[in-house]
Amino acid sequence: MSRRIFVGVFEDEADVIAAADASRAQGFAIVDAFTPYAVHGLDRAMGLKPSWLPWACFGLGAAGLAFATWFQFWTTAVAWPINVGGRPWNSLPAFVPVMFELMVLCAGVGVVVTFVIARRLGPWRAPEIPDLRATHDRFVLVLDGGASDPRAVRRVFADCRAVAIEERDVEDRR
Amino acid sequence: MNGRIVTIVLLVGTALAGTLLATRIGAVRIPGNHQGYEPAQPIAFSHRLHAGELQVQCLYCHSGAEKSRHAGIPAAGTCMNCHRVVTTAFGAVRAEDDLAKKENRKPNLLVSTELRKLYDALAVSPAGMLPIAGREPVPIAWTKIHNVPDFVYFDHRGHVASGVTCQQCHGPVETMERVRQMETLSMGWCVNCHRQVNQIGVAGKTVYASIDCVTCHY
Amino acid sequence: MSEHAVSLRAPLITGDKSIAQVTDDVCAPMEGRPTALWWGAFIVAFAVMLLGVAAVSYQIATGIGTWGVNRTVGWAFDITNFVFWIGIGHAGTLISAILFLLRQRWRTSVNRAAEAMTIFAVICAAIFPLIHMGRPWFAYWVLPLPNTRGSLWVNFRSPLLWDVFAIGTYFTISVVFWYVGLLPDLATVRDRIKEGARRRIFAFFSLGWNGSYRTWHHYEAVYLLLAALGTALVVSVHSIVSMDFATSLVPGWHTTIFPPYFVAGAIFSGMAMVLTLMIIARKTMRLENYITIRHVEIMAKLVLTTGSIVGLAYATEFFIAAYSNNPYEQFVFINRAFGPFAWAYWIMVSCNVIAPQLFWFKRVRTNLAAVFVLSLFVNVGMWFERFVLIVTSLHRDYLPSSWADYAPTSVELATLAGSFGLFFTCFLLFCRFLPVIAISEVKAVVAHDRRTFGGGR
Amino acid sequence: MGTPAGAGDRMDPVMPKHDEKHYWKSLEERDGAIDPAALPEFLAVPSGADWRTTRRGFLVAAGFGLAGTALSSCSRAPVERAIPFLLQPEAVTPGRASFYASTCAGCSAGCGLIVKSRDGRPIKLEGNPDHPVSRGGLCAVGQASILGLYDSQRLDAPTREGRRTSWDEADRAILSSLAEIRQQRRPVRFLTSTITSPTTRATIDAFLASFADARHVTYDSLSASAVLDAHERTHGARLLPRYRFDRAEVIVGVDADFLGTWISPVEYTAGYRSGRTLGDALARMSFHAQIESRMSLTGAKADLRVVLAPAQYGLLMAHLADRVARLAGANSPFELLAAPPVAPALVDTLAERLWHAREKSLVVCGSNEVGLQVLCNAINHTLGAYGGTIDLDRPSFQQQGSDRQIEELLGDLSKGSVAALLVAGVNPVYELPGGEALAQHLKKVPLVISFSSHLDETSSLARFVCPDRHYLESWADAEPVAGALCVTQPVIGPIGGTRQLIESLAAWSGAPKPAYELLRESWMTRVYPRRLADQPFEAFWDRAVHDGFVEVAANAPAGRTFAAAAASVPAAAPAAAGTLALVLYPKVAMLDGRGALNPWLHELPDPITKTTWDNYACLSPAAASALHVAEGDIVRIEVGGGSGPSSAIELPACLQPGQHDGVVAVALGYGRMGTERFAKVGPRWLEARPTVGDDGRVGKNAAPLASLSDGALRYSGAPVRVVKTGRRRDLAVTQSHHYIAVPAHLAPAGGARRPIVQETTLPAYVKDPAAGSHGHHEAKEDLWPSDHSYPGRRWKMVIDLTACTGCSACVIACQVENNVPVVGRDEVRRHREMHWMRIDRYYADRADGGVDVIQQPMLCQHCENASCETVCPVLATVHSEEGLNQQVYNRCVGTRYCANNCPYKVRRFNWFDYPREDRLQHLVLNPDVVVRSRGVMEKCSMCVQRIQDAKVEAKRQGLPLSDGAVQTACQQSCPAKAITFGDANDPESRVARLLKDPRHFRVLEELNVKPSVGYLTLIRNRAEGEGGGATGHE
Repeated sequence: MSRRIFVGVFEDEADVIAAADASRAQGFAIVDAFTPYAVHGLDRAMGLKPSWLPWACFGLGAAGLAFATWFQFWTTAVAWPINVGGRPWNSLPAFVPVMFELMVLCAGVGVVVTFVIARRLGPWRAPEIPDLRATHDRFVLVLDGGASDPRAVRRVFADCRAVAIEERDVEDRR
Repeated sequence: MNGRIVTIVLLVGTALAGTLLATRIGAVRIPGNHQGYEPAQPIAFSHRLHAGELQVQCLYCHSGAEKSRHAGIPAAGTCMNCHRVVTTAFGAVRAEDDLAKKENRKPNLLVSTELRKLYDALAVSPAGMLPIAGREPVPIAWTKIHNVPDFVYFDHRGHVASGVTCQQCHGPVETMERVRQMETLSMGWCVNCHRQVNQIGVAGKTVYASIDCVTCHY
Repeated sequence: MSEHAVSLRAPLITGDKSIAQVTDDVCAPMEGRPTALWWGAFIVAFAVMLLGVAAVSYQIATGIGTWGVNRTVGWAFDITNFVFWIGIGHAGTLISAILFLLRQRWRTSVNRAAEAMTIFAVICAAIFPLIHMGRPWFAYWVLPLPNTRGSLWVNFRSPLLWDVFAIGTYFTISVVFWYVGLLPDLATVRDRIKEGARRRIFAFFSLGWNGSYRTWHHYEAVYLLLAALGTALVVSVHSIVSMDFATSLVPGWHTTIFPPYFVAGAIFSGMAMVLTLMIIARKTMRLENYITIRHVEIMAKLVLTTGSIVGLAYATEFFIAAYSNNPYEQFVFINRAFGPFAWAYWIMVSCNVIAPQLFWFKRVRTNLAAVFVLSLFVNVGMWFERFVLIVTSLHRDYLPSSWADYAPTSVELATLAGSFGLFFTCFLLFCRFLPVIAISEVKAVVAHDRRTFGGGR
Repeated sequence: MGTPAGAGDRMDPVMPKHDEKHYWKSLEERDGAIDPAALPEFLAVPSGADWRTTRRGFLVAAGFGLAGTALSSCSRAPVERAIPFLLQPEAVTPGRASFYASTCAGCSAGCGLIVKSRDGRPIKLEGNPDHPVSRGGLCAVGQASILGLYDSQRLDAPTREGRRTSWDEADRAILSSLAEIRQQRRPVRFLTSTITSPTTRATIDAFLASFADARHVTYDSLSASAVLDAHERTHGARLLPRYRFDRAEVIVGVDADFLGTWISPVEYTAGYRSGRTLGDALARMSFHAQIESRMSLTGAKADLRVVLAPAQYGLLMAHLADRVARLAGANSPFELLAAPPVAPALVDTLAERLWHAREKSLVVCGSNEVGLQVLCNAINHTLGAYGGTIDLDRPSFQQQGSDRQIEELLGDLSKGSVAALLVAGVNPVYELPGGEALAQHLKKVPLVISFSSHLDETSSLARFVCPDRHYLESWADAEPVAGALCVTQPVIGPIGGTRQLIESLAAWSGAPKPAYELLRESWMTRVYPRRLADQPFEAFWDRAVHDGFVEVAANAPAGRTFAAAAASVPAAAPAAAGTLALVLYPKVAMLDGRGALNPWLHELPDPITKTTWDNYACLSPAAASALHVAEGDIVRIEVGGGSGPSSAIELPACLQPGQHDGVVAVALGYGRMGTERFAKVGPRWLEARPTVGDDGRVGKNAAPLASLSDGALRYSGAPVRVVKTGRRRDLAVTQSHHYIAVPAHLAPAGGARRPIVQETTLPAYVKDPAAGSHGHHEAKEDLWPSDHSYPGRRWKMVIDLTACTGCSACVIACQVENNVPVVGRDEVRRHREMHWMRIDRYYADRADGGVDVIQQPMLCQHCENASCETVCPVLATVHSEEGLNQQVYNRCVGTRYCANNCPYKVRRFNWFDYPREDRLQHLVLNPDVVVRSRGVMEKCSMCVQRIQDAKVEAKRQGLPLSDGAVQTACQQSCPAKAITFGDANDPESRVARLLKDPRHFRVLEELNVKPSVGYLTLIRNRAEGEGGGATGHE
């Protein structure tokens, strides 16, 4: 089944922010916005919650740290204790560097992978992009046309100096 | 559409590869591990017969194991201790005797093909075991089965002295027609045994088996 | 707050660029044919790299003996080059990560190139620990892999092993950070191309990026996190590298000040290398409006600061030795300054400590030619710092009976040259095929400038 | 025995094979070979198809790849054959070493040997502890002599006119020409070096007896002829007394390097050391003064060293004789004497010390001037040394050469009157001055037969070469000291078709017999009658062969009483202006050149100069600066007019502290024919430089600079001109900084001299046995928990610096035992020598301008807190539970981090795969030690292979491991017994006792690495605080 969306194309970040604000005020459902760079303030305008990725990062880091700690202790003091230069079986201070590095590695790589998966990015994904110039110099706001009245939407976009406004039917992927 | 065909073809291929792997799974091993090595020997000597049926002690032939780091392969002379008189299977001799009695003639000397190789090596004639003039004895080139790398120094003495049985490392040789490497002979295999015996001892008595590097590497 | 501070200044990006122009300008070098200059540089770099490859193959086939090292001086060029390149590798992550956290918006013009430089430098660095082994074909033994040796693992007490993890992590995170930064720009480039293999390649690597703001929203978070981790790494990696020496008992190596001293030195050398490259890049790739004199000046200031820190470290070493009254320690430092390798020591001091002091003068900081030359001096000086540290400490340690001298062989020289060849080969390819400036970030800056200073609509 | 030896190799699976590395590589290659095979499928798939398929494609590829790899891993390693004996010999158990007593023929000293034979191959020579002469020690030359056995360039058949021939043909030809000479009654001369073998001497005599005019001429290229001649004068018998250093309390050596190279160094060292034993119950410390012009090993050890020009020895000894005579109350042999060349007080001290210890004091003189030796005898007589420290009743036969005889012979040869010349054991064309002339004269001799085992300067001129056997292939005997009969037995079947000298002679005397029978018969008739205890011959013989020696009655000319010969002061010729006095000396390793074909000996650093692979012109630093010569500058040494090549050689200069400023010293024994072989020694790579010189040989022959006139072969004193040539040749030195103090301009305040060696004087020691100690830095507090205790055995080593002379026997012993490769001159020059055991030689300047020498053996210290271990990333070097620092070659990846971090710099890295050119020499490799491949670190293992063997053997016999059951190679060979090794946890062990000795200290103890190797303070017998010694003033 297909559904209807409104696509508004703007030339300046200020306009798209205004449009987003107005749309929220009007109660239009904002599907998404497409911008060439991370426009500051648009998140507030769209009413997005802060990202949850830092938590994922923290968890992964902790896991890495725990593994490194256990593994080093196990190999040197449990699996095969070998007298290396008279150092104690469990030379914890010597393990710190590797502990730290593995923590950072897991946290860093982990969070990126999580991000890629969470945002459904992937090497073979065809970009679903409403206007090719969205990665160049245009700012695009997409509204869900389900409930709202087309004329009202057009008016809001026009007020915010949209350079192009169109209605489209797209495959519903939900 | 065309993609689908390719997909099917490749699925089949994968299945094929899978089965192939499954059949050879037993053979998957780290390079250098020759477990199961079972080469043919210049003389088809049967440990099953000698060590198994006839109960010849291992150390009777491999006497080096007691006093040297190498168990050693017996000199042809050692074989002659018995094979001076035994030239072929007992059954064959018995049959020949009966036959001879029937045909009332002197039973003639039977020599098994394998033992002939031994006599040839020593350049002696089976009849009377006298050296054959103008024939040079040629040593027998056996194929080593239990090889460890050159940087490993294994010493039989210590193991025999502390009561480790030959079978523990060489497997049930007395049941083997042709000898076969039973264990991996990998470092882990050695070390783990050394660790183990320090806990449970060997044949009841407590032993100490070092796992220092220099126990084997120097 | 920092935005406010910046806003008082002149715009970072000159030439009153529109967002659209940014894309066009940055993508221009990628889309046009390579210039004769580029080809010339590339051929030279590639040839030198091949020379290095030859030298290394010969050494691996024949033995470490093809180097000048001996029973007393076990390390020389190999580890010197290693530490040198690791040091170079620091600027990228520093600029991207630390300056990002510090909201230094000027970084946007240089961070992409700096990060790329980091990655190539780390690649060059990573080669040396590998080839300095007597039996490189067993290099994988330094990794804790399951094995049939009664599970004989690795020696986690060895600083060399810490290096393996430090370098590995640093490399991985740097690559990831760089790639994440590239994502939006790859998409931009992708959408500028209509058809063909290049489009498919960019499509592949841009992971279907579509500028969705919801993605941007998480993207910002990830970038921030990576910056934070990267910052920690910048500090940790060279600290750990320094422990190769600091945790030994070789007089001259066994010093507590090494970690901070090394980190400062690394940033110092890294910045110098960035300067060297940027000054060339802005000329050859007509990016004057993006890499402005102001950028250069800021970096010059950084070089001055870190250079002074390094100078202080040199002094401190001497002081510690003198004050500790440990005869072995004292001797090593006297020997450094006046012994057989004094020449190397004084090259180091004049290049790393004295030369950068010229940056106190704005006239020098803002004079491109001067900055370029000085940055070269620093690069040379920092290489000699490592050489002095390693060779002069080793060649005369505890027992006078085993004192020995050291002289590099042709093979070592070729290997060093080769590493530069590799570095520049990679960098030239990067300039040719990827946006050397973070387009999306610069756009943000441009937009910001326009808001603050207005500008023709 | 030849075949079993061969069989043994193949029998032995742990015999180090050189293709070890290749074996592993081939595995790598095989794995590598599979993946590419799999790749094409992988790459083929994506083309055309879209991405969805490629992932599966990858799976398929991976699947096949994996399967392929798996299959490939099933393939076998190269098949190894095991070839047992056909008939097992009684004595040989494969893999088990057997030991045979024998006698060393490295020189004529006749030290006792225990030959270690493995699977029929002799692989190591050790000293025989019970031997009456050597008492268990064995010098470097002796240790190395085993390599000569496996020298593939030995002649393996007789040659005639340089072409190889059969023994029968050679015998026929020789017999016919001998018969001719016999009936023409023409003169025959048999030229040999000292022969201590009664059997051989008898055989030669018997052979010569059949000729009308035949004489056996003996000479020694390192001649002590003057000693014998002097005794002929003073005691009426031409014999060499046996010097009993063990009995001496005061020793004055004049130019006699008796610890290094003079007559019988091992015997003398053992005696000398037993006279300098501290610590335990009997504490004896002899006083040793050395008067010499160059720095010799003996001088380096002396308590008092007087540096004097060779020309002044006579005057000094005259003064000594004079003083001693006065003290004895006799009237001086001299009316008036020129002023002594040294401070008169010094002469007085020496004389008084000698007199004070009369009958226990000894003066030895190494000069070859009869006059000096007569003086020496006079002094010794006055001191009552004869019968005490000098034994004439059981004299030594270790040197019998007569310079007068050889001089006569050379005369005859130049006249061309000699019809047949048989040469055995000597190489006169090379060794004697005027070799070229001799070479010409030899051409005039109709029949020249050489018994040399190589083609050397002389044998290459001989009509027949009948190669003698290596002594390890021979049956022989020796009587180095009257009454001590030693047996040499073969330990391997002859390699190549050689024939023993006595066999050849027997054949030519018409009674061909194998050496074994000749020997037994000779013993039956000559030795058996002299037996001390009555026993049947068989028992007597077997005992002798088993022990390697037997003590019998000495039937030497009984030492006569002293008849004062006219002792005259040899005239000291004033040195002409601008000339230096030439001193030719033998090196510890090279001696007269008999070691010149042995790479081990070439690479053995000279104990004093630490230089390898060359001889050089030693100049004192002052003399060098006067000539504007720096180390390595090539100088031209001209004798007389400097005309003619024979009287001038060019050598690199070597600065030698402690040498007389008026002297240039050059080592003999270099530049020998046959050293061309060393062109191939060492790794070959881009910047490698050859080991041999421009003339293709190692070093230059200095013998032509010596002189043979009026009955004396003179090595020293000749005035020479030394000219700088302007060319350079860096010497391959293993030690580039020679002083224990750091360079003055780099020295931190107070830290100039490093506390590496603790030394003190005897009086200080008597007061406080711990004197000279720098204080012990035992760490009280430890940062780490004490996780590591050593409940079982704890191997430790203690080295007595007072006993160690630096003779370097241990270095070679270690090299042989542990398969240490030879790396060649260029590698040594680059500081890449591989010796596990090195001897650090330090100079220390003294207030009075003299220089002290310190010898410190340095090997892996097996630290408890080893700094090398912590830094190895792959656990290739870790600690054993018996306290050993283990180096696991096969785990090493070669980062060299451990070597950098070793404060003692005792780790050695395999920079290359070191070529062993002579395949035959693989047979000398010790099968119990891995031959290390390229790229791995190695170092002293405390002969862990011996430890393991002893442990297993003890376990096998169910006995405890007794103290001394394990001896390291260095310890075993040490003639001075300076090294003690054992289990420190056994309170009864010798090492445990020495660890408690107050003299015990450890090098760099302050680093708290806790070494397992300790040292005992170096003690010099000097007045407290006094540097001792003096320098002669012109």
